This record gives sequence, C-alpha cells and structure tokens, in this order.
Amino acid sequence: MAKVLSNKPLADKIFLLKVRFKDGINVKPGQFFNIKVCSEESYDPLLRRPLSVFDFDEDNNEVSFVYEIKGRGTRALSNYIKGDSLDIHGPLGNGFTVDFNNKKLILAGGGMGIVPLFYLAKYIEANNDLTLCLGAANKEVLKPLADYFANIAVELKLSTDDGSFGSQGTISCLLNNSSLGKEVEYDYLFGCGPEPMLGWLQSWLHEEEISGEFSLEERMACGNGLCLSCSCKTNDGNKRLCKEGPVLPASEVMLGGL
Amino acid sequence: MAKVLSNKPLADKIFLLKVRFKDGINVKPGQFFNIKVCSEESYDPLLRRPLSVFDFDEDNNEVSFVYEIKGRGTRALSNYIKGDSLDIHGPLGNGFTVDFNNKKLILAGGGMGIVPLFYLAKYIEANNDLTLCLGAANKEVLKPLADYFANIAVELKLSTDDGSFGSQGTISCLLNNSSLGKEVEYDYLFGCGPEPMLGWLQSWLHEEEISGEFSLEERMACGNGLCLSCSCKTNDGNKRLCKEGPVLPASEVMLGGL
Amino acid sequence: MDYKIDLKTELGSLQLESPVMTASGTCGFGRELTDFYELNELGGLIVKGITVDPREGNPTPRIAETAAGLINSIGLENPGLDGFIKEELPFLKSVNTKVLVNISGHSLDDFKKLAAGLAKQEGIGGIEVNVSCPNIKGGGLAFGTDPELVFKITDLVRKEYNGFVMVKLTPNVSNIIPVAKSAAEGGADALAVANTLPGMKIDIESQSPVLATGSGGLSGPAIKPVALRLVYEIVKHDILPVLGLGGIMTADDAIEYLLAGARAVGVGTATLIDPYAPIRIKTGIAEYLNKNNFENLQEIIGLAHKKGANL
Amino acid sequence: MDYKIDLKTELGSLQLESPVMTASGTCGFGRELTDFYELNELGGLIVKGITVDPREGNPTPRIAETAAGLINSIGLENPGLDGFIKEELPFLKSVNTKVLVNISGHSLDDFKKLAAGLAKQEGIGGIEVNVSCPNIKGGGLAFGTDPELVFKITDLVRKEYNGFVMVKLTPNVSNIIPVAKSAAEGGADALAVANTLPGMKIDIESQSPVLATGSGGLSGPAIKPVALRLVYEIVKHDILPVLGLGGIMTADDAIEYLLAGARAVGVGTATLIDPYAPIRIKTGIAEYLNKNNFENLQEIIGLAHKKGANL
Ligand SMILES: Cc1cc2nc3c(=O)[nH]c(=O)nc-3n(C[C@H](O)[C@H](O)[C@H](O)COP(=O)(O)OP(=O)(O)OC[C@H]3O[C@@H](n4cnc5c(N)ncnc54)[C@H](O)[C@@H]3O)c2cc1C
Ligand SMILES: Cc1cc2nc3c(=O)[nH]c(=O)nc-3n(C[C@H](O)[C@H](O)[C@H](O)COP(=O)(O)OP(=O)(O)OC[C@H]3O[C@@H](n4cnc5c(N)ncnc54)[C@H](O)[C@@H]3O)c2cc1C
Ligand SMILES: Cc1cc2nc3c(=O)[nH]c(=O)nc-3n(C[C@H](O)[C@H](O)[C@H](O)COP(=O)(O)O)c2cc1C
Ligand SMILES: Cc1cc2nc3c(=O)[nH]c(=O)nc-3n(C[C@H](O)[C@H](O)[C@H](O)COP(=O)(O)O)c2cc1C
Ligand code: FES
Ligand code: FES
Repeated sequence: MAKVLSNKPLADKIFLLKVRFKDGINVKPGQFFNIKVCSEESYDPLLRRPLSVFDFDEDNNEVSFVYEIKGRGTRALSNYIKGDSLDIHGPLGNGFTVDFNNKKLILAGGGMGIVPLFYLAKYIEANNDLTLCLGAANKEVLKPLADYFANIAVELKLSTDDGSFGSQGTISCLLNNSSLGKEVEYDYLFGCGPEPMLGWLQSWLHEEEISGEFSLEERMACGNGLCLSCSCKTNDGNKRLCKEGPVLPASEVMLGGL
Repeated sequence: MAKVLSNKPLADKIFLLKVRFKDGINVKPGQFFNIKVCSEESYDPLLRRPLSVFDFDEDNNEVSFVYEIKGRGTRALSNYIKGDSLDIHGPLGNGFTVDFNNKKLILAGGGMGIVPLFYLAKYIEANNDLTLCLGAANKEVLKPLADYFANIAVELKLSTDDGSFGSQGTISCLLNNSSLGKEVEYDYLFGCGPEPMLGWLQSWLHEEEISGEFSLEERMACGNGLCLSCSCKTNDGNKRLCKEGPVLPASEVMLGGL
Repeated sequence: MDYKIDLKTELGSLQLESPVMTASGTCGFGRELTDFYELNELGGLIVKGITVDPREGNPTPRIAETAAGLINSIGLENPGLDGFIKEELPFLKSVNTKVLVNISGHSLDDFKKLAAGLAKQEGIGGIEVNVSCPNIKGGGLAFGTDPELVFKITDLVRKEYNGFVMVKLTPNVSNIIPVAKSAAEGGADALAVANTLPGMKIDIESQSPVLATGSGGLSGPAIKPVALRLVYEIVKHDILPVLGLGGIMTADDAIEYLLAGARAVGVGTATLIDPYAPIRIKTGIAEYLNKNNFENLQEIIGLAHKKGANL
Repeated sequence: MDYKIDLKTELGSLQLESPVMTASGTCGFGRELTDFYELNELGGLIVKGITVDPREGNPTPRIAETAAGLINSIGLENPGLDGFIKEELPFLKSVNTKVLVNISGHSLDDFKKLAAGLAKQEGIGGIEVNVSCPNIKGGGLAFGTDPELVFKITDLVRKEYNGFVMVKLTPNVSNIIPVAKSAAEGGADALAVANTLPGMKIDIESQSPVLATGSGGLSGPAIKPVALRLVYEIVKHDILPVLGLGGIMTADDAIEYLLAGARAVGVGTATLIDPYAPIRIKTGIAEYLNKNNFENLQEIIGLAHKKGANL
C-alpha cells in the first residue's frame, strides 16, 4: 500500500504519479511496480497495471511513475488524487545492470520507453559518461520528459517524428549521426522503446560490436512469475519478463519470437 | 448527474447522503432514486442501487438519502465524498398519496422503512394530524432517525427490539397500545418496513377497517419498468414496484405472493 | 453529432436503418422507452418473450448481481399471445422501427401456435425464436442445446410464418456450430447470438441461493467474451447472418461484435442501467467509423476475420 | 487470528488440512509463492499443466483483460514430463502440502504416458487430469465436451496411476452431468469444477483479436456464477467429491462454493492479482465459521442444498 502524493498531467494523456510507501523499500532502475487501478469493492478492471520506476527517492520511500493513458486502466489511475491509497506490488523484475564504472554508455529511449531511463541515468551518471538518445512523437510528449534530464550531467540528443523538437526522425538518426558510433568508442547501451526501435538497435549493436540490454514489455497478469503470460523468446529459452526480465541482454532477445 | 454535498455516518453503518441536482427536479414523498455506485471505468458493481427519498429541498434541488451499508454497493457508496459526481436516475416510482386534508394519519416505519416517512411527514403535516410509530433494532439506529421528526408537529411513538429507546417490542405494540386503535378514529395508514411488519399491519388495518398503503421493496435491475425483476403480486395482478409502486394499497398487496 | 455516416445494415431479409437493437426482456414492450427517446432512433426493438398463455413469472427474488454481471430468472412473465395482441401490439404497430417478437415455449406445439398466431398480425418485423427455455419433456435441458430440436422448432415456425425468422441461440453448448446449422436448415433467416449463460449465486448469510428458482441466466459484461467468440465462430463458418449480443455496454463493445462479423447488435443489460445506452452506442459507432475513415458500417463488418486470417 | 476451527476436509481419498488450494497455471510450480508464505499454509498446490514433451507455449499476447475477467492462452508452456521430474519435482517433494500434478494431452496416448511417468515418482499427492485441451484428432473440440472421451482418458490414467485422480471438467458443455458421470465410471476420485470458458476479445484499433491465438480461456470473477452452478448441479446428483473453482477472490466466494457442496476450493486468477489471496481466503473462511457458530468446516459443505431443498 502506498499513498498518492500527486498525480498530474505532464502532457496530453501523460501523467506523473508520485507515491509514498509506508515501509522502507529498495528500488533498482529498470524495475517496475504492478498497480491495482480499481477500488476494493470492485473486480473491474481486474488486473494490475505494470509501470516502470521513473524516479525513486530512497530517503522518503517515494516512487515516481510516468504513464500514458492508453485504456481504461490508466484512465482509472489518472483519477486518483492526493491522499488516496493505492494498492501497489513491487518493486518487481530484475532491473538494469548498474555496476558500470568509467564507461561510455548510451541510453536510448523511445516514447514511454524513456521513462525507466531517468532513474537509471541518475543512478549511474556520477561514475560514467552518459549519452542519452531520446525520441518521441512530438515536442509535447518529448519536452516535459527531456526536461527532467537537463539537471544531470548527460549528453542529450533528441528527435521527434515530426521534427517539432530536436532533430526530425527516429532514434536511429541520433545513433547514425557522425558524433556517435564510429568516432567515440561506446561500451554499452541501454534501450527501451517500441519493438521496431529495439529491432533496429539490435542490428546496430551487432554491427558496432557493442553490447547492451533492453527493457522489454509484454502483457502481464501477475508480475510475480506465476502465470507465464509474459514469456519472451530468447536464444537461451523462454524468459518471464516479470521475473527474469524486464531487462534482458540485447543479444539474447529474439524479438517477435513467440 | 448530481454532486455530493455530504455523505456522513448517522450511526454504525447508517449514512446520510445529500446531493444536489443541476437541473430542477420535482420529487414526491415515497419516490426513489437509482444510484450508480461504480466509476465510469468499471462495470462492477454493475447495477444501480435504489434508495428512497429521505428529504427534498425544492429550492436548491437537494435530495437527502439515508442508507444502511448492506453489501458492496452501499459500501462503495459510502466512499463518495463531497464534490464527487454521482450518476443518479430519478425520481422514480409513484410515491405516496399526499392529497389528504384534516385527516388523522398513522405513519408506521420499521428499520430503514422509517426513511421514506420523513419527507412524507414534512409534506403532509401542515394539513393533517400525524401519528408516527417508528421502530428499529436499538437506540443507536432509532435515535438519529427519530430526532429528525422532533421538529415537525407529529406525535411520536417509538419502540426498539431491545428496549434501549422508546418502548420494548415491535411496532405492533405501538399500535396495539390503548392510545391508538380503539379510542381515536384513524383515517389512513402509511407503512414501510420489513415484510413481517407489513403483514401484521395488513391484518391490523383489516381488523380496524382502516385503509392504507405500503411502500414496498424488491430487488430492482432497471427501476424503469423494463425488466420485470420487481414484480409484486397483488389481487389486481402483478405490479412493477419500480413503476406502479413502490407504494401500493395495503389491501391489494399479496405479501410473499410471488 | 451527425456524421452523416451510413449506418444501414441488414440481417438477411430484415433491413435496418442502424445496427443497434434492444434485446428481448430488457425493453418491455417498448412503451417505457418512449419516456427517453423516439423508438425510431433504434435499429430495432425486440420485445419481451411471449408464451401461448399468460404467465405470472417466477417467484422473487428474480435477480442477483454478480461481478460485472446480472443473473435473472424472470420466468417469462407476460400477457400471453392473445394479451400481447390485444394490449401491446396496437402500440407497437404505431412505432416506426423494426419490431421483433420474441417467442418462447415449453413444447414444440407452443412454438407452432405462437408462430401461427403472429402470422395473422400486421406490423411485426419478424419473430425471434428463443430456444433457451427448458424443454419440459426433455428433462428440463434447454431446447437450444439439441441441434435436432432446434431444427424442428425452426422448421415449425418457418412453416407457420412467412416473415423474418431469427433463432436466438443459447451459449450453453459444447459446440455451437451444429446448432447454428440446424437453425439454418430449419429455414431461419438469421441467428441471434447469444442468450444468457446459466449461473447461480448463493447468499452466505442465509446459506441458500439468492434467486427463488436457484439459478438463472447470466448477462452483462461478464459474458461478453463468451458470446463474442461464438459470434466469431459462427461467422467463420458462414452459416447465417448474425445479430451479436451479450454484454454490450458501449460503442466499443458493439464494434467488437461488428468486427467479429455480426451484422447488427443487441443491447440488453446496458439498457437496464441506462435506457439511453442503445442510442449512445449508435452514436459512438458513427463516431468510430468517422474517426477511422470508414465510409459506412458495412466496411467493418467481419474485419477481424481478414486481419486475423490465420486464426 | 487463529480461531482454532477445524478446517480439515477431504476430496475422496485426499486428506487436506484446509480447503484452499491454488489452481493449476496460476502458481507455477510453487517456487515463486515461497517469497510470500510457507506452502504448507495451503490446503494444496496444483501445479502448472505438464505435457509429455516440453512446450514453449503460444505466441504473445497470451492474455487479455475483460470485464471482471481474464482470457488466457498460455498454450501450456512447460518443461515436459522429464523436465518436470528433473527440474521441479525435487523442490515439490520438499514441500509439506498436498501437491497435485495437472496433466494435459492432445491425444489419449499423451494422458497414458503422463500417468505412467508420474506413477513412478514419489512425493506427489495425486494427478489432476485437464480434459479441456483440444483433441487434435477430434477437430479441435475439447476432450472434455465428450463423455465417451472423458471416460477413456480417466480409465487410462486410472490404470496407470494408483494414487488420487481428479478430473478437471470444462464448463463449456450443454450438460455437465454425463461428463461428470463418465469421469466417475472411469475411476476418478474427485472432480475439479471448472476450467475456463472459451472467450475472445477484439482490439478495435487494430481490428483484430487481442490474443495471438484468437481466443482463450476466460477465468476470474466473471465466470463464478457459471462454475458455481455447475458445482451445485454435480453435487445435487451426488456423483463424486468436488473441488470448486472459478472466480474465487474472497472468502465469501469460497464459502458460496462450499455451501454449494464443494469439499475444497481452488484459487486461480485471484492469486495472480494477490499472491496472498489463498491465505486470506483460508483465514476468512475460519472467521465466517466462527462468527456464525459453526464448529467445523464440514458443517457448511452442501448447506445450500438443504436450505434450498425445493430447487
Ligand atoms: C514492465 C512494464 C513496464 C511498463 N512501464 C510503463 C511506463 O512506465 N509508462 C507507461 O505509460 N506504460 C508502461 N507500461 C505499459 C503499461 O503497462 C500499459 O500501457 C498499461 O497497462 C495499459 O493499461 P490500460 O488499462 O490503460 O490499457 P488497456 O488496453 O485497457 O489494457 C488492457 C490490458 O492490456 C494490458 N496492456 C495493454 N497494453 C500494454 C502494454 N503495452 N504493455 C503491457 N501490458 C499492456 C494492460 O495491462 C491490461 O491488462 C509498462 C509495461 C510493462 C510490462
Ligand atoms: C424502492 C427501494 C427503496 C429503498 N430505499 C432504501 C433506503 O432509503 N435506505 C436503505 O438503506 N435501503 C433502501 N433500499 C434497499 C437498498 O436498495 C439495498 O439495501 C441495497 O441495494 C443493497 O445494496 P448492496 O450493494 O449494499 O447489497 P448487496 O447485497 O451487495 O446487493 C446485491 C444486489 O441486491 C440488491 N438488493 C440487496 N438487498 C436489497 C433490498 N433489500 N432491496 C432491494 N434490492 C436489494 C442490490 O440492489 C443489488 O442489486 C431500498 C430498496 C428499494 C427497492
Ligand atoms: C431481465 C432480462 C430478461 C430477459 N428476458 C428474455 C426473454 O424474455 N427472451 C429472450 O430471448 N431473452 C431474454 N433475455 C436475454 C437478453 O435478451 C440477452 O440475450 C442477454 O441478456 C444477453 O445480452 P446482455 O448481456 O446485453 O443483457 C433477458 C435478459 C435479461 C437481463
Ligand atoms: C494464466 C492461467 C493459466 C492456466 N493454466 C492452466 C493449466 O495449465 N491447466 C489447467 O487445468 N488449468 C489452467 N488454468 C485454469 C485454472 O486452473 C482455473 O481452472 C480457472 O482459471 C478458473 O479459476 P479462477 O477463476 O480462479 O482463475 C489456467 C488459468 C489461468 C488464468
Ligand atoms: S506476468 Fe505472470 S509470469 Fe510474468
Ligand atoms: S426494476 Fe425493472 S421493471 Fe422494475
């Protein structure tokens, strides 16, 4: 159980939700929480909704989420207000690899895939060189998210589909860009975003001989490894994204596999 | 649609709910409203919950309800707070006969059956002599309800099952009481309460050759006469309690009939 | 919000101005809905099931609420064939929308009599044959679970009645296809899919079933996935035009049925909770078509089969 | 909150310390639940369905949410019989509660092999036979819809396996009684009632079914009235002891099944939403018994039949 501290729109249909847990929790970047979006008196909507950690304040047990209203679950969530209690499970999943030191790291996020990269960036920026490549549909979505990264020491490269903010195009343009890839030697990439983007990143990593990892999404019923609804095909057999994931080695994932 | 003005406990599990309608409405005593107790994003609980009018303030379009928490619908209703909007249908049903003048009238209510009698009493007290016979399980339930009647010019007779407030016993004791029945000539009775009480009243009215009417309850799905879930057997054929009722002539109703 | 989108559709020989009908048992005989809107706003009106003789229906409680569902056991309270013709039909004749009369029987002969009785009347758009009632001779199992009986009933009705005949199937079968085919062989023009699922609720305080009859028919959002799948299956087998119903609360729900191949939809339980539901749903379908650049309703009917062709 | 109330029960030859088991496919092979509580808190654990050979399961999306329901089409992802014995059984042997192994097949021979394979293993409380899978030879209809096949499967399993055998029925039948009787004739010790109902959801944006396989099995509160009625019917016919399941979310739900005559209950979907659900339910049953002055669990089993005797 957590208390809602605030739940406010960042952009059209995109909300920032901040909650406080009563008990101490320990959250790693890339982990997620599974949130009940209906009251105790109701079984509809039935399932929890998984959301990645956007930010975590350890001292106050505060977790922030950024979510887009997609259907009735997220719409219901957007109706919660300050002071409401929220039935939340988590943190769940494995989270990103965070024990890098003095490395040149790329964090590539597309759309809502940007969300888990913020806490990741904050977590690892002190000891590493970060390049953030963030893409979204348009300025309205990208700017409020990108603004969060302005305060941390990262190189920020932005693109929008319609060119309304940053360069026009997809994330692939940011990575193909001469300032990246060939000239600087990158050590590792973190990727999160729609499947086509991850597919492109996978080829790019292969070509550039860089390793990396992806945070992946699948419809989840339990978030606790019980139901196998979130299976992801890898070259090491099926993995449950809620348990062995949501972060998996980029080279292992067989996108569109199952 | 109505706005919740207040929703507060009167006693353990008994709430007073006050709402304001945007548009002008016209409410008769004995009518009821059918209230949706789940959010727009949810189909559970599915059905509306019928509640009688406890009080009506015509000038401000304000309706008050008194309800007991029985199951998850009324429990969900108890979670609404000031400012929430509530999806309410009504007023529905026929309501009590109110065109009496200079009559001696008995209003007999048991348990939550007291609720519809308050607005009725207010409505007809100016032109008639009212005797209120109210019974409930105990003081905790009866007192807060009875207190409302204190301000209107009525004779108030109270009983509780456990004798904690008023005389001990059921409403039948109040009516059998020497001050009633034989000595005074009553013209008409309004009754509302559990079926055994109405059964007793029915016999009593018959014996005393007094006419009267009952406000009845049945599980309702639509409240609009569409589904026939609320049929009540009468000696004039089945009647829909939501449409031809909930108020029916006492002599017509065949209690426990269907 | 008039998008000038063509919402016309047809169920076999039955032409409808729009695809949304009210379902039997949830709109009475139409009269009550006129408090809310003109009945000609509806694609059609399917009235409460009638039987040969008047019935006072089952004892109460007749309904119980379940999670996102409603169980009912009204027991076909109705004025009987003659009562219907005398008391209800005159009003229905005055209505400018397609009126289907839902008929129910407990023997083959009942269905025959009802069809014959209605054949003599004007102003009826067609008959909906409810085969979900218990077959008294068959030990109480619903007629609709036996393809043979469904054939016989349909055939009897068809022979008595020249107009539009739609058979309303029960979802409570191991395999709906043989039943649907039987109705087609019996001469039905269309199928209504589906009726309620048998269900029960027990009151844990009184330790006995909530409904006076023990069990009843489950309707509402809870059953939508079940009925939708049946519609999809029947359409895949291309048996007869289908009216899809079961748990339709919003335009989105109705659109799912249309995408599954239903040519029209029925709205039942939703009308009980909001009498305007059928109209809201009609408008919402037009909005959806408009927003997604479809020219008319027909374009989306069955689309899920094309898109999910490998299923 | 220890009410010292006797919650013991039995399903035929299977003795249970308490009536709440986790349902197959919703508790993995038990390991994950140990993060939340000791497995011996459970009346029993019914593990994920296994098949003869390992299966990687169906393509994703494998689940869709519906009103108060969940449709799944996991496709029996599992390590196969040998994988189960090697990877999962050692842990399960260490567990101090009854472990039932759910077996699934696509041919009669599959069931025979699974029963024979498990017969050689120690530490298993019994077999739950899932007859809801499509019978490949029978055109894809579930085995469980055909009483003849249910008899054959049960008989095969019975002959290979000496221990406790429970047959898990599909609710998707016109009449459950002949199927239940066939399982009894085949030698089953108990029945699990019921599995999921076939269901579908269509995504109106992509105009195609949400599940990669088109349709799946509906579980959760939506189906509770349907499964509860089946339990009531089977108990009324006094065929075999019944494990009741389908949509049990709370103690109140479980109590409805017990009142209907189930001797134990299974909790599936609820465990997915709250892993503690089975424990909460167990405690809630004890509270109910205590509050209503029952001395032990057995007193309420089947009580709805006595109280609603005329139904
Ligand atoms: C590990 C993980 C982390 C996520 N983090 C975020 C985040 O930080 N911000 C954000 O905006 N979204 C995130 N998502 C996606 C988010 O969970 C879905 O958008 C949301 O569940 C949709 O619910 P709905 O009720 O609005 O939509 P509906 O379409 O009504 O949902 C119906 C069902 O489908 C599921 N579903 C629908 N779309 C998705 C999806 N893309 N992924 C998983 N399940 C889906 C829902 O959970 C629900 O069970 C994440 C998903 C996963 C798996
Ligand atoms: C015309 C009318 C006027 C009423 N006025 C009042 C009032 O002023 N104050 C008050 O406290 N109660 C009143 N009731 C009873 C009230 O409607 C029920 O107590 C309430 O619906 C129970 O809902 P629940 O979700 O809490 O209980 P649940 O048991 O969870 O309800 C399940 C279903 O049963 C129905 N139901 C359960 N009990 C009753 C009942 N006694 N009557 C009708 N439906 C029932 C519910 O509406 C719902 O559909 C009235 C009932 C009717 C028909
Ligand atoms: C209260 C009620 C009464 C019904 N009466 C009938 C009936 O008389 N004849 C019939 O064929 N179906 C009847 N039905 C079934 C509906 O017409 C419809 O098939 C079913 O409820 C599923 O649709 P829904 O989920 O939209 O309600 C009734 C349903 C309800 C809820
Ligand atoms: C994700 C999921 C997986 C399931 N897998 C199996 C299975 O492998 N074998 C089986 O017999 N039943 C399986 N079931 C059915 C459940 O065991 C149970 O019968 C059904 O879900 C109804 O109960 P519930 O409503 O409590 O979930 C599965 C159900 C779900 C939701
Ligand atoms: S969501 Fe259930 S196993 Fe991952
Ligand atoms: S509640 Fe539907 S007719 Fe009265």
